[in-house]
Amino acid sequence: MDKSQLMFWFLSALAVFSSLMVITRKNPVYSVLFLIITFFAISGHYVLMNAQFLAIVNIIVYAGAIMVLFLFVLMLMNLNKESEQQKNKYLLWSGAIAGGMLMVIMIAALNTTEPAVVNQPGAGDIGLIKNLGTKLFTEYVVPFEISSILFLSAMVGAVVLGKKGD
Amino acid sequence: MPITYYIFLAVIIFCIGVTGVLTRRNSIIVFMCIELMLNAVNLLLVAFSKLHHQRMLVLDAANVTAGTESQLFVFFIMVVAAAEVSVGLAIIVMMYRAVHSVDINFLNRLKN
Amino acid sequence: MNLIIFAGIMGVVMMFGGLLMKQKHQATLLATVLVLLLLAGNTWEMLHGPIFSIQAPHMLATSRFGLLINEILLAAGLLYLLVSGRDIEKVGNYVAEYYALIFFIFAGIGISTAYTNLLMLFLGIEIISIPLYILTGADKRNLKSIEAALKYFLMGSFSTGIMLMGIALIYGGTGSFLLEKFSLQGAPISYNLVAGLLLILVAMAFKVSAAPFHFWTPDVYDGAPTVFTSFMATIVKVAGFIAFIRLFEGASGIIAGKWQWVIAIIISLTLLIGNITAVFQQSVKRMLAYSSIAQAGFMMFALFSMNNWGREGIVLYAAAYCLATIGIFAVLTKMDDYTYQGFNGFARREPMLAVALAVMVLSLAGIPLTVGFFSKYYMVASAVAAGFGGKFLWLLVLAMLCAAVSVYYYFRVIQAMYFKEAEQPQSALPVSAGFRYLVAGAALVVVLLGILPQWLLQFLYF
Amino acid sequence: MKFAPYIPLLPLAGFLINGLLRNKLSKGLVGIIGSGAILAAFVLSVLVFNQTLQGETAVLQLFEFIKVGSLTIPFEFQIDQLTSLFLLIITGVGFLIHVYSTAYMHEESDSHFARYFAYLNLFVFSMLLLVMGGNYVIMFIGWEGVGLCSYLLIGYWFKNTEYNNAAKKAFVMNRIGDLGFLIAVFWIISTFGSTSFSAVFGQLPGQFSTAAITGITLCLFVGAMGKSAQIPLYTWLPDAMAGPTPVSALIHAATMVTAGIYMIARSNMLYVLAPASMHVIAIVGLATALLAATIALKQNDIKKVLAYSTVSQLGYMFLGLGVGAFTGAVFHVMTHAFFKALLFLGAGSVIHGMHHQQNMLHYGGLKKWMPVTHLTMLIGCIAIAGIPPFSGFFSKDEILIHAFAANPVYYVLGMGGALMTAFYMFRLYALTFLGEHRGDLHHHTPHESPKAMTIPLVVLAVLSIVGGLVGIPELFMNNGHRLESFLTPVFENSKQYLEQHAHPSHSTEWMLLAVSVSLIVLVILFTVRTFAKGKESEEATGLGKLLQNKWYVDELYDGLIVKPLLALGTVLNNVIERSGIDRLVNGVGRAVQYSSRQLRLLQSGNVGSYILMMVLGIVGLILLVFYTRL
Amino acid sequence: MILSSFILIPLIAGLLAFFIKQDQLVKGWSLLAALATLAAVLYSFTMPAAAEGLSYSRIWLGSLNSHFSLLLDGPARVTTLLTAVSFVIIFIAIFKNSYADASQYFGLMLLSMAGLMGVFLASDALLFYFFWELALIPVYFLCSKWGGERRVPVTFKFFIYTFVGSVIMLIGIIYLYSKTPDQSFSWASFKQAALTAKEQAFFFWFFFVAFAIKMPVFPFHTWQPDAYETAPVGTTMVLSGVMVKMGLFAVLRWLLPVFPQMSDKMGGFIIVLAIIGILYASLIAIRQDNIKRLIAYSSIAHIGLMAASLFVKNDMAYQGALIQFFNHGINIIGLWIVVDIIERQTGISKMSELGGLAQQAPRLAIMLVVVALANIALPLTNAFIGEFLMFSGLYQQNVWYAVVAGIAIILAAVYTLGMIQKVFFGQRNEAVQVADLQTAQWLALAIIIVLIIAAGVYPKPLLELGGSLVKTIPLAVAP
Repeated sequence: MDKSQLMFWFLSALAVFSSLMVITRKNPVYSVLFLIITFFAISGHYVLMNAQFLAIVNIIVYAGAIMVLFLFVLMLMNLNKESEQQKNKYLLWSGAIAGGMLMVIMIAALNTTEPAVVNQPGAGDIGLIKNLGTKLFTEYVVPFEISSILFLSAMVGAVVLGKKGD
Repeated sequence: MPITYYIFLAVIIFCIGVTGVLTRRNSIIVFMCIELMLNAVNLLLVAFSKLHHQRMLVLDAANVTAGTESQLFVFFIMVVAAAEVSVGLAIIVMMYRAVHSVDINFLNRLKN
Repeated sequence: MNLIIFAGIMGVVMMFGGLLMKQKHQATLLATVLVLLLLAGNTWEMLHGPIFSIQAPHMLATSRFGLLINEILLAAGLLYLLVSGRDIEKVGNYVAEYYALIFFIFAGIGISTAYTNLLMLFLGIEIISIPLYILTGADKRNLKSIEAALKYFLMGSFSTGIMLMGIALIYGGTGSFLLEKFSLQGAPISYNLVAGLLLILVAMAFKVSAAPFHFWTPDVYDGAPTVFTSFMATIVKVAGFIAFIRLFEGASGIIAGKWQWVIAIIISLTLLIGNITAVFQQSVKRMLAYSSIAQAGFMMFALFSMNNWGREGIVLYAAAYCLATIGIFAVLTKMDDYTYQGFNGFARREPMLAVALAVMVLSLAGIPLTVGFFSKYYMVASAVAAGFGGKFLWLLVLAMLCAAVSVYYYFRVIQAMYFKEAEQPQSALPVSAGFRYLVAGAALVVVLLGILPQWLLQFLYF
Repeated sequence: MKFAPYIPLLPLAGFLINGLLRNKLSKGLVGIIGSGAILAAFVLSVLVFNQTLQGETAVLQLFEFIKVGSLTIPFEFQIDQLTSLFLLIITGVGFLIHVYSTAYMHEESDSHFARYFAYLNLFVFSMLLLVMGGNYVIMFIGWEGVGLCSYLLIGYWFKNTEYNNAAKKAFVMNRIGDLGFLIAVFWIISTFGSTSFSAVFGQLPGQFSTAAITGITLCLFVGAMGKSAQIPLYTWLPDAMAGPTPVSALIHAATMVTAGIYMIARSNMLYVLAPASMHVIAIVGLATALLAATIALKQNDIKKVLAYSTVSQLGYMFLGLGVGAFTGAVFHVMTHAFFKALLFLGAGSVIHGMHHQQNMLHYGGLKKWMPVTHLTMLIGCIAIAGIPPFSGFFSKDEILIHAFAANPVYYVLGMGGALMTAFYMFRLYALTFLGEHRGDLHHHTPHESPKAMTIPLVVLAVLSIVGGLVGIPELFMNNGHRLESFLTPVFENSKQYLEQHAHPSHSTEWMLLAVSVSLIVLVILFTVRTFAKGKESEEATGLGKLLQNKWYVDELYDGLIVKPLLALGTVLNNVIERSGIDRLVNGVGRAVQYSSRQLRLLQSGNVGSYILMMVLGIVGLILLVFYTRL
Repeated sequence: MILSSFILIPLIAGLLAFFIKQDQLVKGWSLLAALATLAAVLYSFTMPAAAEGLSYSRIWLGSLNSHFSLLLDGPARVTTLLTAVSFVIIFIAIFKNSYADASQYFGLMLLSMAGLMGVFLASDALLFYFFWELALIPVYFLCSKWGGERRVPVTFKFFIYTFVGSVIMLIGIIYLYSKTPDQSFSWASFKQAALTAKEQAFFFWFFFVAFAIKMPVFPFHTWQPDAYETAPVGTTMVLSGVMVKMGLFAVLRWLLPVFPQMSDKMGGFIIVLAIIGILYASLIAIRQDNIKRLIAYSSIAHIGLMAASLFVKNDMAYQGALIQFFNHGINIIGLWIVVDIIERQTGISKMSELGGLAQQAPRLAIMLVVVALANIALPLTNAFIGEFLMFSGLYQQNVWYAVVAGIAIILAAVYTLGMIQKVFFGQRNEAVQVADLQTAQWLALAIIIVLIIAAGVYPKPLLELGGSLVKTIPLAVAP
């Protein structure tokens, strides 16, 4: 087992563990923190697969901006105490079982006998900013422009919803 | 690493996210679980990107950009996620302002 | 395709217009004019080709079908603004912003009817969804509105997650996001692709509120401000269907013989749940929510049979369903009481509107001489023409029986209007004569198309 | 012959005039129109009779009535000897009864009086159609028409619910018979392809299966049972006495009830080819004759006695038909028409004189107040009892002799019936006219009826005496039986197929005659002696009670048929219809509403459970696509 | 063009009627329209017809290959005549009745007339379906708005029941369409639809159920007594006199020729069902106290006989049924007129509460008696011809059909005479006051009685109108 394989297993274990912690922690703040760890683990995977751009963006946008926003909102609402009491155990268990079932089924469905293509780390440099950028601003310029509409509407939404009183 | 490992990993994280959505009542955490699902997808897309890149290289050595599109897709997912988060959090804040709770089952006037 | 650009621009125009205009109805006026322009632009494109040509072959492609649907949806949008503009003004203070959001949604619709790439589908759906989350929560004083927005947002995001998983798996199977790549029949079928298609099917089923992914619909439609429910339930929903159909136009063969079974099960569940649950409802608004589920069941036939009949049917369905539902919602928003009792004695109160409403309700129920009949007719005919009349006869029978059940709850409106008297005499609705004529005009169109549906369908072929 | 179609049209015109103008015409005018129409018809009938007497017959096709595919049913009249004889009886007796009615019904108000005459004329019209019809369908029109008129006339006093019930009963029982008739017609159509008498009989004997012919004849006989009040469909006739007495005389004694005999005599060609049917007819006729006679023994209502007597006499006629004595049966129809009409009209006169008292126990000694009625009634009684040379003797004798030839048992039983007839008729006579008056003389004094009533009585009495002379048997006089030779063209074709019985020798005949006549005379003497004293109590015991209650047949029918049918109706209505089918239909609706109430619970308002459903849906779909074979 | 006028006259007149605000005017207008239609119908009978009858065709929905095509063949002649005559009589009979919103009432009546005419004429399946529903919708409004007690739920049940039937039929129409050689809805193509035995078996029932509900045949009849009881009387006349013929007519035009083998195979079963229904309804009718329900059940029995006859498929039964279409319509309208007069004046429809009306209203009583006698098919009334031929036809098919169904003749006498007796005869109920006939009603009843007698005495013209079976269903007769 070489280094990269070792890294893969480590990062995978970390990601799974921390995401499990995200959904099991009672205190939302812990959940946020574990989620950030998950993101880091996933970014690690990106790096392993030579997708540096995404690794960076993931950390900056997700772990940095978005998660901080979450944390901020949580703090603002003073929800760090465990305020959640799951009254309906039945729903809790059925939820867990359903999620597990989905997992089993999807894994079973996707467990192909296709010849295993080894995903060699480091091979290819498509994940580099240059390559991605070129493609983004040539072929993908239409969606890129269109996503501005998305942001405009999100902005309008923040105004409409967030502004106090009317 | 075989691609199936990545698939399994992504599916596991995805399903953990789903389970979180199903079991948690704090809307912020539910939302976070959805983000977890998106990240699982992102991971899968990047893995497929590499897979596809290598496959295409075998067929056509000149096609060095094969697989870029899914990484760009991840980029767009992040863009959308950001937009979604701003709107989603605005909704959650709005709800908190109104009822001082973020419990998804707290407001339950609409049913049947 | 120009629709996307124009709608985006007009959304921005509205946003800035909002800063300049002090009076709410000015915003409405502006929005109406802008929709009219959109409609004119789309008509031009349909008749003479695009004004701007966007070269993005891997992203968007116009089709006559998509343009016709755009045309219908824009016309419906115009009608919507004309009859419901006043009510939008009453929702809150950000009238211009609401209109801007509506224009953004139209941009999303433009994408949904023209995409050729899963990325564009994803963006289109999101551009439609995010403004809708906002519009749903627009009535901030109303807890129902907030609840609906939260539910809609959480479930919508969840379905986005599912959809993305599906897209990812499809990519894993085909190595491309292009529709044509996985549409090719006979391509090696990978399990990733099949699973991905299923997940994306689920996400789309969610958007068009097909069972068992419909649960958001009644709550959100009920909770959202009624004017926006009207918009969501009609124009947006039809756009969702078009996206759905485009997605699977060539893909149905991939799941081979099982595709029909998957859709048939979804259709039957949708029809049963939508129709049967609607029977119990006491609120007309909520009934319409369930009815929209039920109608979705019928529209799914286009996916079931995947042939030209289905496409023609969906065109008619778009027209029938939008006209009727917008009309009913327009009247409903003027009422104080959304229950059936609220309509008691309506025929005395508003004879002309009552006739128009009756026609619309008949259309929804699929009674001949209304376009609603032909829309249902084409749906069933598509299944038969596709050769599923024998094996899936049970589905056709079920659909028709459900149509009969739907008569039950639709006709309760007619019964209330015509055969029951209000407890205390009520004055006429506070609406203008223009409103009455508009609704009546819409009803007239419903009847005219019910006699000559070809008038609309010919645009698919000329 | 050309004018034959006018015979039924005249009464029809009378019906229309009296019916439509019933509020405008005076009673006198109504009577004149009503009776005049019948008189005119009678005159025409006599002309027709004259022509047939010379052997002239005709089939007159008026217009095409029904034409479907290969089947054509014209509206046609067949005039032959049998028809013309019946025409005479119907119009002749009918006319007398019309005249009689003008007086009898004089108490009615103008419009009801006109209604009465309209009905009577309509009846005569229907009866004429029946006997003139040239095919079974036209005959059936008359057949049902007379049933209708009978219904209308029995329920003439429509305020009385009991009368209405009697009318309804008559109609329904007739309908049962009519169904048999109809089926026979269908059978004839499918067998012969035509309903015209000439076409049907012309094809006989042909290659037709005996089973078919027997079936047809039996079905026709079912029709005759209803119309001519034979077992088991006889119970309506006594109840039909609810109608005005002249109606009873005309319809329920002289004419309508003999339609069955006419029809069978008309169809003689069919019947002779179905010996089994003949036997059935003979047995049913005989049984009816005896049963009705026994019941008549203990009846106290004067009209009821006559009614049962009529049933009994009709039984004789069927006996005659059954043993092949077609002429005898027709002969008896004729004589019976005379004396039974006479008896009914006489009874009507008595009832009229007694102010609508019908119970004989309240009569007695009427002969001093009502001499004409008394005398004519006596003649009628003698005629029916069968004392020579009164008419009843000849006709009944002819039937009985034929019965003897067929089977001596028939004769013995028939003779027993004849003795009973003598008994109950003279019981009636004695209780009514002899002895002391048992009624309340202070309130009403019996009185003789007006001329319009007595003259028809006298005419009928004369006919009852001399009517038999047209059929004097060979025993007394060679070629005396004018009637038989007159009717020969009608019956001659069938004669060869008739079961041949050795005709009894003259000496046997003489002996039988002597025995029967002397027995009858004995019975009469005994009866008159007994009942002249008015020895009859209201309450009877033992067998008498059984007889008084008509063997409880009505009750039996009520319990066996009517009540179960009504109960079945109730069960169907309440159980099958309401709780069964309709409940099922409504149940579908209710099931939808119920499932609506249950299904809405899925919509719990809880995002978690919504998403749970979605996840389950995804799981289900994946399972469906990946792990099932479809 | 003359054929279109059958539909267009009432349609246009009906639409215009909504705008006539004066009650008397709208009544006169409707009567005029009905008379004009009758004139058109009668005129069409004088026109020389091709072997199959008059026809008219114009393209309607090109892409569906559906035509606005009409065909006036034998059965259609009878039914259109019935429709025209019935509406004339109905409009006369209800001329004096007052209705709230008379313009709407009469407008809807005319619309339903247009629908009925369309059903009887359409020789294109889609067009047929359109008219099938068009006839129903106005009736729904008529019954729900102007009906009696519990009108809304009862009418609703009726509506949904028939609607279920018709949507099932719609599936059949669509399916058959896909199997026609030229992808067309025309009657001619439908007759050539290539169906396997299994498909025939399925879709035969799809069509039959729709027709059976409309007729209605046991056990699909339970909507009918309620509907007749609650519907406003003018509409009840339409329902019972004309509308039930839709189902019967449709069997003749759309079921027998299109599914010849199946209708041969299933004919026996349907006949038995119909005969069960005849006896069943008759027995129930005997136990009814409500005069309207009695007539309703009596109608079920009569319709059952006609339904059975249609499946016998011999000339006698066919012509008997056809002539009975007309006769039954006329007769039952007559009955309803009388019932209406009584109910309007006394408010009573229970026979046990009535009685002795003949003393107060002798003319009415006579009219009722005549109509009632026609109802029990007394000879020389119109119904006799029809029933005679039908029973005769049934007999040719199977002796027992005629014998068992014949029991209904007896039962019909029982309940009809019972009705006459309870309502008109017996002791007069002093509390109940009925005036004798008014002119309009008198006129309507007089027309009916003239028709009853005329058709009973000289049925030939009416019989000839229907033509022979061979012309209508040639395929069915061919081996």
